[in-house]
Amino acid sequence: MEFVVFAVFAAISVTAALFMVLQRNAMYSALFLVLNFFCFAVFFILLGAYFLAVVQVAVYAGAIMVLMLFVIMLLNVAYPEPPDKVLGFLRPFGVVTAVVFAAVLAGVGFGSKMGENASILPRISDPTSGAGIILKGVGAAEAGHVQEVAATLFSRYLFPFEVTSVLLLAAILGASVLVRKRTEHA
Amino acid sequence: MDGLPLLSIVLFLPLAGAVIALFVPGDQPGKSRRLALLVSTVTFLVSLLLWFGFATGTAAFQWEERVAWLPEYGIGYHLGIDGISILLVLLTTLMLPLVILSVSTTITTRVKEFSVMVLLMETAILGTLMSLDLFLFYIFFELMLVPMYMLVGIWGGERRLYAAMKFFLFTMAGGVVMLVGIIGLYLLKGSFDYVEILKAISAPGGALSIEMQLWLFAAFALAFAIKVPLFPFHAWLPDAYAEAPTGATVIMSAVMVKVGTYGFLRFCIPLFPTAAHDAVWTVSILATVGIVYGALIAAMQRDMKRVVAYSSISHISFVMLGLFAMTTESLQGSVLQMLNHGISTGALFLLVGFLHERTRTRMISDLGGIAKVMPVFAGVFTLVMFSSAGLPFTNGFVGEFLILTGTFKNAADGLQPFAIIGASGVVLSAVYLLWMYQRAMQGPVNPAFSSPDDEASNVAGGRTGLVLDDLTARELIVLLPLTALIIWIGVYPRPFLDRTAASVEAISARMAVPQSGVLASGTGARVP
Amino acid sequence: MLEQLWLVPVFPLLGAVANLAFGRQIGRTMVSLIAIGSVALSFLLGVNAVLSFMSLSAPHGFQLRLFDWISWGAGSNAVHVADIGLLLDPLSSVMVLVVAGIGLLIHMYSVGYMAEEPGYARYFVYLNLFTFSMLVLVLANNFLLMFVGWELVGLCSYLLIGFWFTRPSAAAAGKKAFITNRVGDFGVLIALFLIWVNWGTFDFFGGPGGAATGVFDDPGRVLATQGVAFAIPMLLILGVTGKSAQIPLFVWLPDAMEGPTPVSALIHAATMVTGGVYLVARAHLLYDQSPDALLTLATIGALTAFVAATVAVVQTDIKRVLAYSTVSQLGFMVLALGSGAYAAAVFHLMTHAFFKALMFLGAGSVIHGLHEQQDLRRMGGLRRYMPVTTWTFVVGWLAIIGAPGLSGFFSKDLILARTFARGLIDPVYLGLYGLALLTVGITAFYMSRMVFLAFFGDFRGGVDDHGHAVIPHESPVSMLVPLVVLAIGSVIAGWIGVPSFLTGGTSPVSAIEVFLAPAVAATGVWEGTLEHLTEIVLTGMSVMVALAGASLAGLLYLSGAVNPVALAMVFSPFTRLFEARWYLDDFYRVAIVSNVARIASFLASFDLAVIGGSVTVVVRTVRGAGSVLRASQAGYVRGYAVTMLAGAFLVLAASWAFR
Amino acid sequence: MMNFPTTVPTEAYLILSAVLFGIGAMGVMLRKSALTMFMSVELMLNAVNLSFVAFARHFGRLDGQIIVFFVMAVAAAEVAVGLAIIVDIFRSRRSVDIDDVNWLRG
Repeated sequence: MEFVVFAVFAAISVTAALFMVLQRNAMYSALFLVLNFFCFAVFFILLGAYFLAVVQVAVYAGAIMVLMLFVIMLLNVAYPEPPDKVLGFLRPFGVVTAVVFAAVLAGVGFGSKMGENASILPRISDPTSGAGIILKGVGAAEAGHVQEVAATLFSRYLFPFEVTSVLLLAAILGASVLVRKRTEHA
Repeated sequence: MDGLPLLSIVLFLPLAGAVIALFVPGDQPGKSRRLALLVSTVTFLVSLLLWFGFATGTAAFQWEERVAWLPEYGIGYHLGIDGISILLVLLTTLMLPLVILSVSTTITTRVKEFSVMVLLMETAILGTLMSLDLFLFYIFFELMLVPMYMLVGIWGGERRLYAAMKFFLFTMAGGVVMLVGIIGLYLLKGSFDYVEILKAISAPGGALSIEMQLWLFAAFALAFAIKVPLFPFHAWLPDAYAEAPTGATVIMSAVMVKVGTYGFLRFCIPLFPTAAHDAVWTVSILATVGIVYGALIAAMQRDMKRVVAYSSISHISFVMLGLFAMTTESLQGSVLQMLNHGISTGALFLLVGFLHERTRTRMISDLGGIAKVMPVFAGVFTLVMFSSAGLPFTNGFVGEFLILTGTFKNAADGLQPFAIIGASGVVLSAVYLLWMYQRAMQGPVNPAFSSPDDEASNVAGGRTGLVLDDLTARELIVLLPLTALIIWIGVYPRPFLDRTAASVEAISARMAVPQSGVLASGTGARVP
Repeated sequence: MLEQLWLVPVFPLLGAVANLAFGRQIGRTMVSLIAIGSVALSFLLGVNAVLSFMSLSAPHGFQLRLFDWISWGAGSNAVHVADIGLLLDPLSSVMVLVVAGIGLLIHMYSVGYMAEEPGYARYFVYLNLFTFSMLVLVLANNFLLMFVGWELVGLCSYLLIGFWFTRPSAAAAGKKAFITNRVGDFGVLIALFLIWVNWGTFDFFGGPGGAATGVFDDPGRVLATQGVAFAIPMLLILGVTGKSAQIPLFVWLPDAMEGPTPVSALIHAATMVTGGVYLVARAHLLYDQSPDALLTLATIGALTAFVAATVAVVQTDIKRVLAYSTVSQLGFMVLALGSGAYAAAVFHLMTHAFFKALMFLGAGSVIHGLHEQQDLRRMGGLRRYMPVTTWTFVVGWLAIIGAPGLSGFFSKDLILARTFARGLIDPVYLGLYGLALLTVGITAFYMSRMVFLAFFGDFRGGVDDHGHAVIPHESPVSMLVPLVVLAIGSVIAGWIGVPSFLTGGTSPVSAIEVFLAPAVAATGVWEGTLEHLTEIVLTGMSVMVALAGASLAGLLYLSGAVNPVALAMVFSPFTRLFEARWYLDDFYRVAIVSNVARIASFLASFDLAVIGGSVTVVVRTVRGAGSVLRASQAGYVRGYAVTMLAGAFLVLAASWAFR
Repeated sequence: MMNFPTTVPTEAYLILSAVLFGIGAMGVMLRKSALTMFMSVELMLNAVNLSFVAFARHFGRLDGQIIVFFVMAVAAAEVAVGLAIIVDIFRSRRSVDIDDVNWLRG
């Protein structure tokens, strides 16, 4: 069952991604991207990250994409792009590079044989060593619950969490400074 | 008082001041200038606690502060001062308020930024002097570049960008090589902590191999030699000194280059004793060449500021000569001479700046008879000039005499010829300074200038050309501490020498130069 | 009262500081009072201290340590490089009295001489500072402090020569004096290094609070290394030739006459230039170790005396005659030192201080009375206009040429006798004696020439350069009193050194030598004494020679029996040599100054081209490489994206391949 | 009927992630519109997120999921500032064509 869901949504997401990239109209691209984000939410559920799935929908598909659409409409640039004059050679080169790169990444995934013993990443040999938050013996399905995530986020990752708030504050300030109406001395 | 982290307070007060100065509106230059002056003065007053509380007779670090910072790499926030750094810390905290006070009529654009940069510079310099962690030291060492680059590049003379870039690239190049050395040392000894490394090296069997010492010594020495600057690494100096605004020149010459000599004494010599000893001849030759070379070129300059710039090369080379002679006398002299050089060269640059402000020229040939027009200025100039020429009862004599005596004493390394050639530098310094004085300050008064008193007096024609006022009260306040120190150190250097003695003796004992000709037991007195 | 010795140098210093701080506000009277008062107090305390010292039983010296100077550490770790301390012994007693005494008179004289001068306060600051420095020089209890005084008097000399610094010649002369002296000081500095290395102290004598053993407590220490025993005295000689204006460094002293005349009298005749003589006398225990150094010294002295005297013959500026005469007389002192007759040198130093100061002040009075006229050819017959000046000057003249009974007679004869006595052991000294005797004759000649030209005959300077009439006038009383005092001194100062063959005493040496003996008696074995008969013959000879010289001058310049111009033509190669000052200045200019300048300007262009140029090369290289690479920075974001991705791909591929 | 595995192996997620990442990268390189490039970058970020979560399950640890939170925060900040920049550029150039923005040319 899980595999079937995965396969279906994988196909949808790849297709949506391709449409997004190949679409010349920014508005359509944005809509395909939203579709893609929903697929990601499904994958997160499959992977047991329930809370993340919710956040994915709320933040990405909700907040971020709304912001994007808003800007697209504000600028009213939903017209088709003109053909590439300056960097025409990039088109084939970009496609090839991206495909090869994806292939290499995928190759890494295949070659890793993670089902047996991890060769790329070290496996935690002793769960009780305390090097991180280890799930308590139960199945991975419980790992995505809000309680567990919160416990981790507010203990081990408290400092980065706080720093993130500073980052967001800086982003708010930066954005408002940038889009501010230019005053007369500018 | 013991509980207070005094060093951190002194170190970060200027930085705090710089941050506050950022919030002063840019259209209120007076406010940011007063703020900078206030902060730096308070810093100086606090640092006086260090001076009075300093325990003599011990080579240990005092007011040590140690906080783990990145413990997994052996990096700590480790501060402390000893006899080697105490004088320079005080020199820095003294010079900065004087500089800020001195520039109030010359720096009139972007005053706020200037104040911020000067305060930042103070923290950076103090940081290098107080750091006992190599990583921390390196951060402050490179941090010095930023404000100085700005000071030269924004407020400098016509070719300021060229000079600033040259200065930056030179010092940066040295600094990066030093970073390699620091990391190399960390890989060998597993810590960035100076005290820990020193302990590890001093332990039996802990000494570094001679090849390793030579490489690391070279890495450190290059950075410091550029900073000093030791001949032939001085190419950045004349341009930077000449193009920088007076305030920045004073900071550079009086304080910043001392980080170079300090670095030699703090790091190069104790950490790599064998390599340092192997380098004695090399450094002595370069220092001696620098003494004579700088003096001769100074005599050929037409710009007063360049005369002082080259003389500064000559004088700082004395310090290098003394450091590498490694006898107690020469080291004492060098440590004291670092202070003296700061006072005398700083005062000379200030005076040249004051003159330039009035005459709008620094060309010696455009001056003449200034002593007639500005008698007080000429008096102070004479005193500072003779201090720079090493006249007895001024600070320069005590330092240079100790350096040369100590160098001469090191017969084991055959350094007597260097002491003798170095002594000829004392003659040469009189030559170029007096020659400059004769042409600029003496002789008939250049008709382009006149004194404000001329109208009252019976000088033919009354006032002509530029009216040159004598030193103002503000300028006298700037110069007074320096002239007072010139005399004080010249007549009673004991408080200074006492504070440095224990640390210096620890180093000379570590280097263990065989001291020749030490007085044997006495045979009795003759005088009743 | 000996404990108050430190006040002797301190009072002039306080005077200088007070006048420096307030001199421009308090008016000339107060300035003069402070300046003269401080030196007067210093002199009185000095007299008092010397009297107290002499009343001590069997005194060698009195040492007063004031405070630590260059020293550090405490307890067993203490290092005393040098401390500030004073030493009063017979030698410094004489010097203190000369310095403070003559100094006092010249301060008084200056009040009148400098009355019209705008820089009045500045002048007295310098003069007081000089008195302080000279007292430090002669009272120091260690080499380093003595060197301090040694350098500080050089500084004051610089300041005072260049007192009228707007005159380019004065500014240049001051600089020349200082730099020439610095060359000499270079030697002293190296000698100090050697002393420190060998003795580990600079103290002259050991004592409580200082080093246990002073340098002079153990002068034989250097004998272990023969080179050092020779090197230290020779290096000190370099300093002596600078400070005391001997060959080869005497060139600065004649130029130093650019300074105000009282300065020439005090610094460049009576006191500072005798610093070198004092130095050797003080360090004579080191000289006693090295006969070679002594012989060098004697040769320098005799040659200087002769050369300077010959140059003085052709000078037309009254001050320059006196300047060369000073160099010549200093040569006599140095000759005495070189002969081991240190007491004779100090004795001559003292008498010379009186009569040369007298003559300089007299010359100053003449110049003052003639409105700054210094040319002998425009003087003449001044005795009718300025009688006091004339007759005091005549006393000085008689003293210097060695008229029997006056001070110069005794001191000069003592030097000649001692040199001769030394010659009985080392024949080279006989040659030096002959040269000195010849110089006595030349001295008598040029001194008489000057006196005859200036004070006798007819007045030749009726009109000055600007066409104004010049009527010579006598100077004010404040200038005449010092002249009279010094004239009296020039007569009687020699009486403390009357040789025993005249007093009929049994001692082979004179009173002054007895007094100075604890400080300066030679410790060598070769100080010869002479039979009374020999001394009488020698004295007679020198009187005859002097008389001959004076008579020749009389024939040339007083009676006009021989035309001096014609005589000069006859001896033209010599007169040209003398007028060119033996080409020494030219030699320095061509051989040293211009070469140093050439090297310096070469180095300056080297610095610009090579040191600066190497930087330019590096910069050019970097810039060239940059211009190649900048082509890749087209500014297209997508281009950068491709490059990034390709780079990431390469890294991945590489890690895959080299896994 | 084919024999499907009951659970999806981690490798599958990684491959999917790689493919999506590649598509995103392609978009960055192909599209001239700054807005579409921006969206492609978002896609790449999400692809990476996916592999983080997959690893989190694979190793039975939460750290991977936590990282995703931070990535999201960064993405949000990036979008805010980036869009502001785009708006700013549009104001001055009346265009969002990325090739017009080449002032940083060396």
